[in-house]
Amino acid sequence: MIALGEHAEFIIAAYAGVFIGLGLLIGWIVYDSRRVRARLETLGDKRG
Amino acid sequence: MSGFLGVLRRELRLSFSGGGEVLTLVLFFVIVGAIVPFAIGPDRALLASIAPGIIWIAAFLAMLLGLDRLFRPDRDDGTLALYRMADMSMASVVAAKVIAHWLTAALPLILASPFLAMILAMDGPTFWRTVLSLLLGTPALAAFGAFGAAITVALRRGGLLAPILIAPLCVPVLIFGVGAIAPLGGPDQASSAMLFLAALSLMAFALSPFAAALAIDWGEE
Amino acid sequence: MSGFLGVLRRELRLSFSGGGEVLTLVLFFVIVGAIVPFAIGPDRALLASIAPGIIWIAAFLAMLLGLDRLFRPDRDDGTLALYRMADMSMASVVAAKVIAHWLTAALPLILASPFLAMILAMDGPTFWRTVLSLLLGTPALAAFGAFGAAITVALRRGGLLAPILIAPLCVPVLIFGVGAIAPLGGPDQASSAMLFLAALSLMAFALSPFAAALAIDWGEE
Amino acid sequence: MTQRQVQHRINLKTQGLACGRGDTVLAADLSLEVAAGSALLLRGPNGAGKSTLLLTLAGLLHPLSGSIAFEGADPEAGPFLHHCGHRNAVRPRLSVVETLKFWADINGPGDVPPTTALDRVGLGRTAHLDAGYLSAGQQRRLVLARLLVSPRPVWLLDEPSAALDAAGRDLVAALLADHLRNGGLAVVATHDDIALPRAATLTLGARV
Amino acid sequence: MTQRQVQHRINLKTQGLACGRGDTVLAADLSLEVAAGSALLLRGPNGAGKSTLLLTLAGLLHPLSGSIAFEGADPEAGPFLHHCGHRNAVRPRLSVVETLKFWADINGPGDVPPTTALDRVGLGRTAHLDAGYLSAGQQRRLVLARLLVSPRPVWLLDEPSAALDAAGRDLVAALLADHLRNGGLAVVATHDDIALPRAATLTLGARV
Amino acid sequence: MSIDDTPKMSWWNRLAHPGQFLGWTRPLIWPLAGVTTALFLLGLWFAFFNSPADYQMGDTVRIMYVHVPTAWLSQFVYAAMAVSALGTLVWRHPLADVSMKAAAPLGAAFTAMALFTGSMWGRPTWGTFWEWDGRMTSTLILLFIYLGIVALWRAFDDQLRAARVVAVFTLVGAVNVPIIKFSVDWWSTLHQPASVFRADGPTMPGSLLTPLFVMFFAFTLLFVTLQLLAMHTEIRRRRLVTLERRAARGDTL
Ligand code: HEM
Ligand SMILES: Nc1ncnc2c1ncn2[C@@H]1O[C@H](COP(=O)(O)OP(=O)(O)OP(=O)(O)O)[C@@H](O)[C@H]1O
Ligand SMILES: Nc1ncnc2c1ncn2[C@@H]1O[C@H](COP(=O)(O)OP(=O)(O)OP(=O)(O)O)[C@@H](O)[C@H]1O
Ligand SMILES: [Mg+2]
Ligand SMILES: [Mg+2]
Repeated sequence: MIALGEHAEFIIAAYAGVFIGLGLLIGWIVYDSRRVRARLETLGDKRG
Repeated sequence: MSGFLGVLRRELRLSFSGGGEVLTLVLFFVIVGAIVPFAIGPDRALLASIAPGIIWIAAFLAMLLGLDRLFRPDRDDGTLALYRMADMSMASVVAAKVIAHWLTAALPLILASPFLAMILAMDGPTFWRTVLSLLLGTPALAAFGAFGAAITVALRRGGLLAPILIAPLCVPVLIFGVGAIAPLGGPDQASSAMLFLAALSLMAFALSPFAAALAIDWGEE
Repeated sequence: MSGFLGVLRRELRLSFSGGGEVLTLVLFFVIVGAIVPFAIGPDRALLASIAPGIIWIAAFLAMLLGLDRLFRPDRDDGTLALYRMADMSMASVVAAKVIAHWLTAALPLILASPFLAMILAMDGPTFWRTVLSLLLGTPALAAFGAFGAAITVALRRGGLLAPILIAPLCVPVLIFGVGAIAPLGGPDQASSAMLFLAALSLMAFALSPFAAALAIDWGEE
Repeated sequence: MTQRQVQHRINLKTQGLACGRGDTVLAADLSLEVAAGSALLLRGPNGAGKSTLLLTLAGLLHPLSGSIAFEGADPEAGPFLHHCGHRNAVRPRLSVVETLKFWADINGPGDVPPTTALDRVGLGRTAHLDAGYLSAGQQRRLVLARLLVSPRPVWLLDEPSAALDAAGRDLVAALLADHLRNGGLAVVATHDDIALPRAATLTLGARV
Repeated sequence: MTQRQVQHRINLKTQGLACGRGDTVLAADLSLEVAAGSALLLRGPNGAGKSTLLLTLAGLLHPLSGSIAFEGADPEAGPFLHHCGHRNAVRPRLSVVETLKFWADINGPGDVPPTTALDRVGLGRTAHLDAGYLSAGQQRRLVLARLLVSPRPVWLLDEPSAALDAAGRDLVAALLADHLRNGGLAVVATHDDIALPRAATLTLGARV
Repeated sequence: MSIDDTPKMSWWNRLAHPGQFLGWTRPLIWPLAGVTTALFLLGLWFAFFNSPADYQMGDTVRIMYVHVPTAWLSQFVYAAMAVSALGTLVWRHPLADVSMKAAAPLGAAFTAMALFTGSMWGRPTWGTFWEWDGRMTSTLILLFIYLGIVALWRAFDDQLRAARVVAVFTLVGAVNVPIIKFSVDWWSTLHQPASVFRADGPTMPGSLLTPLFVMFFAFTLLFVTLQLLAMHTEIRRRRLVTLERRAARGDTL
């Protein structure tokens, strides 16, 4: 890793914020998808 | 035409009869304006400098918060379904309601504004400019507001949703409204702000009945 | 006890389920805070000096405007009549509702306040004092608010009436709330304001369920 | 206001009509024919879809498939049907006669003045009362008066006799008989027995 | 929650009871006696004051004069009556079974679990549906289930069979018969014919 | 009980019929996810190891690689929603409202990220987290509109009705956004002389452009992937609701 200069904390915060945000977003969408599919399966829907 | 007048008459009757909704709205406007000094301290110079903004925000909130009564009671008791089968278009129902809303929710505020101007230490000329900008700007708020109320009417409980949907769209009204009063850029800026305000009002009033009628028809079915 | 928990659970379920009333209220709070600069100008020093007041007024309005959902829907659909014949006192119903109202209408605002603090150019220490004063003061608003909602529920249309009845009662909360943040008299003043605030909250929370229960019983028959 | 001409002799025909809520089909493949001067009674258990079918016929819900035709209706001449749902559209703070006048305004007034209509449904004495004070059955009677002040040839009534006493039920039957005699058409969802001449019955499926 | 003891065998006696709205007297000088195990049917035209009388008996309105006594009721043991009005207290977004559980919570639960009660009124399959989706009659059935989950000896029912189909009316009659057999008491305002053993009838005056 | 009133199936309708759509786009998800990940890794490598510090802003210029793509997407997603709204209203296309609903939270998230990275950038360059400058302010208002749309979707029970109402609102919003932008610019230039330091110089050296473009594509592809996945979920959720109602009514599935 290169040195990030005097404002490193802001750069790191920006990247960390964005990637945590993306992680939450992806996590939620995948979780939601799983949940709906599981409930569909309990109802015996075969179309996936 | 008898339908249009019928709706208008009914709205006015309901607003002014016993319930005193008009009084409530005016009181809300005055209270919002009057609690500001408690929250930011009684410094007269500071108050005077932000007074036009406060009056506009108070009017803005009062008008947006009065929206819920525009279509919801009609929907809950089934009158809205009647309108859809009435011998008049939904757009003219909405237009009648926008006019009634302006008459019962905006005009009384403007009449009450001298009181607020007084407790906020506003000077004379500024006050008159405020009244003028309110007169020009509130029709846009009423029209946008009717649209917001129409969007949320199909919901079982709309509550605060219409105000938060509409507030961002109304930001230009607020900006030009205040800009027309306290122009940092001089009188030129002020008069162009007034012009923008009037244009916004005209446009909003011309278009919103149709957009609102669409939203109601589609939302209800 | 199962009745108390039942009411609490139901209120929370209704607030967080689909309707997203919590989201709406938080948005309302943030939007009210964020439109102030459009009205009074974006001068950072001016904004910072009145920021605590703005945050308190936004919280005040958001909490008061959330009141309508406290008893009115229950009255309209007949649940309130059920409460009156339930195996629990009306006061404990109200207490459960006050707690639920605080959890769904005050706590989310406090969690959203950093955002407002940032765009209003508030500095760190002031922000923390603001959070503390909101934590101490909002229970009083919730309790007073429940009382106001109870008084107006018997009227056919409460709407904005509860907020304007309650607003004057809540002015002390506002004064001490802002006083605890931006003390004109120094830190001593601030901590005594905090104390007053806590005392107000305790007192209001202890008394308002009984007063509200009385109001409902008398108003309904 | 130009007094619009009252439309006459409309027949209702549906072809393979399916109605329901959202994706849920409640009644499928309905091919109905109701001629001017006759009535159709909708029956069926709770939740069968009677109200839904009426809303669909009224054009307030989209049919899921199939078509609805009102033969003889002139769309230019304004709306030709009345729909009365579960809700009464009665607002407190307006008096009974004001309410009725307002309905006449928006629906286009006819020959029957509001006070006459009120007398006909037995509310003559309450004309100047706040409409919010009417009892459940009295409000329902007020709704019936709406059918009289603005004449329209098609009536779609959802449980018109709910909350009505015996006299009220006779009133509903009498109003319907008059309407049919004048060449009107009616579709009525009901759980009660309404004695009607020339009425067919459609029973929707049982599924509580 | 301490399971409260179910109260038994309550008799209702009124003495010179007058009830009404505001100053308007709707029924005067009523001296009723309804013994445990029997029912009283309230009849009368629209606006006669049936709903008003039931609200007065339930303690939700003050009597204009006279007295109401529930003999054998122990006020310490919590409320002993159910009142079902015109409104159903059904809130959208809560499922059917959640709604019923909530009622059981606030009224004090009894021996009948919510799901059993739902099966009894024919809503077993809709248990997990949003209660707002129920049709008018289904909501009414849900209200009947409320009477079952929290046993109370006195039932005051305002048009329990409104919006119900024929099967629903039989259900109401069956529930009432069970209730009376167990020593309960019921006062029922209705426009329909509900077949009840040991039921007296009180007809309130005609004043549309 | 097969009521299908889709008109004559053109190839377009066939591809876009919800069931078909599910079928032909499902195989795309994993490849898309793979390419997106690769692009992100590449972009991060460029951003931190293979791009110089700016001569003016120093290392803080690296924030640009996350700020500009998110800011750009915040507007692009709204445009996509407006097009879908037209699809709902004009062609009554069943997929259009699914796409509209899936996009709203994504757009809100990207807008929030643009605001966040912008303020992280603003602190070192302007000395404050927030400045009421025209572009930032209108982004803030855009965030409010997005969140309002999300709240509106959530408030409806019946998604088919919701779709048309939200579509009307989205379009009115789309008409309004330029007006808002104009008014906010008018307002901020009124109050602030051009003292705010602007970074959008017309020319950017290629060494900065490469990572920017890589990140650009990474974010855009991420949006496409998530949008597809969320649309699938939404299609399935609608089927789920139908099935649950049907089960409650006792029909056979
Ligand atoms: C919260 C604060 C900020 C917000 C909401 C914001 C918003 C935006 C938006 C919406 C765009 C896209 C503009 C377009 O496509 O026309 C953008 C682009 C850009 N922003 Fe920001 N910005 C913020 C802060 C900053 C700061 C502090 C800097 C640098 C000092 C910056 C530098 C840039 C650059 C270089 C671009 C791309 C160049 C261009 O499209 O013109 N932004 N920003
Ligand atoms: N707004 C709605 N959205 C979705 N489903 C609904 C809605 N309203 C009713 N339903 C469902 O549609 C079905 C039919 O309802 P409908 O009101 O048409 O029945 P009905 O035949 O009129 O019954 P009742 O005799 O009880 O009035 C019910 O199962 C109900 O759950
Ligand atoms: N809140 C009220 N305030 C004043 N008067 C009322 C109120 N509610 C009803 N009334 C009046 O009281 C009378 C009796 O009403 P009530 O509801 O008891 O009649 P009811 O016998 O139940 O009639 P229905 O069979 O139509 O339900 C009516 O004439 C009505 O106008
Ligand atoms: Mg029905
Ligand atoms: Mg009654």
